Amino acid sequence: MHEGSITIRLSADVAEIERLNRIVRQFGELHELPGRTLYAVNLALDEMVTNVILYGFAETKGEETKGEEIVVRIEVHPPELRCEIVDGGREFDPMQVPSPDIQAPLRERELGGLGIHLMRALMDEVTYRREHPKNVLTMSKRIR
Amino acid sequence: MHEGSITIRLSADVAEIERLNRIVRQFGELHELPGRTLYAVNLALDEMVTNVILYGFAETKGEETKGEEIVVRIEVHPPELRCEIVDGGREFDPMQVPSPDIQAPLRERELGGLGIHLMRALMDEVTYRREHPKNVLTMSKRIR
Amino acid sequence: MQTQEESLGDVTVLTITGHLDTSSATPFESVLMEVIDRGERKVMVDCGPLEYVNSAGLKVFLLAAKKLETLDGQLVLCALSPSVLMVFEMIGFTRIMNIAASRDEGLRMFREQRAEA
Amino acid sequence: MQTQEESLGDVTVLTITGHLDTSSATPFESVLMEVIDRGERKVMVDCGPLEYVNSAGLKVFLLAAKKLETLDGQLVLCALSPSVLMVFEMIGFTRIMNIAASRDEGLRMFREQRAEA
Ligand SMILES: Nc1ncnc2c1ncn2[C@@H]1O[C@H](COP(=O)(O)OP(=O)(O)O)[C@@H](O)[C@H]1O
Ligand SMILES: Nc1ncnc2c1ncn2[C@@H]1O[C@H](COP(=O)(O)OP(=O)(O)O)[C@@H](O)[C@H]1O
Repeated sequence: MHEGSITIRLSADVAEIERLNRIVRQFGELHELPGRTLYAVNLALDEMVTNVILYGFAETKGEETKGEEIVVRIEVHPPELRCEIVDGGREFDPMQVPSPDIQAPLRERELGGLGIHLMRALMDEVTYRREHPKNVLTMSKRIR
Repeated sequence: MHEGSITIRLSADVAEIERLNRIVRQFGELHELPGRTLYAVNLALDEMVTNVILYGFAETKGEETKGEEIVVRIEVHPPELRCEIVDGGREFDPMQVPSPDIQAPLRERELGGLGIHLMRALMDEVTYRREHPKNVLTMSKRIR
Repeated sequence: MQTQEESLGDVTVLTITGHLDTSSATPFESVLMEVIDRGERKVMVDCGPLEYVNSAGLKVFLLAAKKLETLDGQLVLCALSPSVLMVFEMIGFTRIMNIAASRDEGLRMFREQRAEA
Repeated sequence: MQTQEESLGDVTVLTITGHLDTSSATPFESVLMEVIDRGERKVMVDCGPLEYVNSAGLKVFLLAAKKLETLDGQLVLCALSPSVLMVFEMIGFTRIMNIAASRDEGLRMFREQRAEA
């Protein structure tokens, strides 16, 4: 495994999600992350960035949001991996969202609400803070 | 292009050079470095790490040198790229080595002495310092 | 994401390969719904070559399982990789879906249901 | 690193592909020396698919150019990529070696020499 970091700048466009996922996987291969750790960081970032793109700019959707930027940073610092997502979307703390009822029987299971739950289950530590006009979400996970 | 860094730990073994080159190229692709910049950093690191492996431990060659480690760090920090090589080989400042005569006609050209000259030509700024039992070589280059 | 369809007796097997994510969830949903709409009731998805699934993909599995249940059919998933299985566990899908280690085990799940009926 | 040999009249063309580095310099030197030792005197190396060369590889080109000069032969290099050409310039090889933009230009370099003789 190799220590290191990457900063990825994305625009608030659904087409950027595939680019993010590709870069995250390439990063994981380069740094020789264990498969499970790579899967977890890939999925957590995919879910959270997708949410920012789909919901974070929803109210202000229009031409002026085209320039909105989402900054994703990943840092391999054994024994830990850290990620950070900074976005200028509306204030939103995913840690305040209640978990879906994962005990419900099939016919009662709801389709939504899986993304944030997955991110929280995949990561060891998650913190949200509001910084001026930005949301800052930091996630960390023990590499194994 | 994506900001970021990687730290690569190598043992003083010629087989490690191919691994270094592969990682440097993968890093350049991931971070979307321009082709010429990637070529330059790849070549400069290849030459300097090869020298450390071939000459740095020459006098102490033996079983106890097996554990010798060379640490290479690359950092993309636009508009600049920075590299650092830290090794525990004998004290050696490549900036003190005179340039080969690159004006000599074919029959008078000597075969050696190209590596350090190339590194100096490829990089914009190079500094060497001795730190305790380590050589620290830092190189930087404007990305273009 | 790519899918391939086969018939094993009255079981329709869809093998899914690659990454099931936000952009491929819709095409995958179309494939699965087409199979159900044409009347297939025993549907198995072979997830052996499935490398990645996110919540958009998970929703498609849930949707298909729900739909088949209301039609007295059954969805079986088989050969999930350890990482994909971990995700299914995290959201409780291993409790509400038929998940088999292999194709053979998956086929037995359909047979067992028939025996009960 | 891989090489492929062809004959174009009395010119032997070696096309070199991939990375010419510390580990591949020795095999490449063997290939070039074998060509010279068997009596070829007009040798062209097509560097079109050469992606990378370091000082160990550059030494092999210098060695072959020197050897052919003493034997009244000639080494021509053609189709160097911009990065490889940059390296040749940095060490003054563009002044002491025959470097052509293309195969055709390289073949003309041999013909011109013949005309002079
Ligand atoms: N960045 C965000 N900005 C605003 N609202 C959000 C954001 N992320 C998530 N949400 C809200 O939280 C809900 C739950 O998100 P999630 O768990 O990812 O599931 P889903 O997207 O399937 O609904 C979303 O439906 C949305 O209403
Ligand atoms: N890390 C090092 N430790 C000790 N001596 C070195 C080191 N690097 C280079 N040298 C010396 O400097 C000389 C020039 O190196 P270089 O320019 O790379 O060309 P070459 O390796 O072809 O001789 C070497 O031959 C060697 O004697």
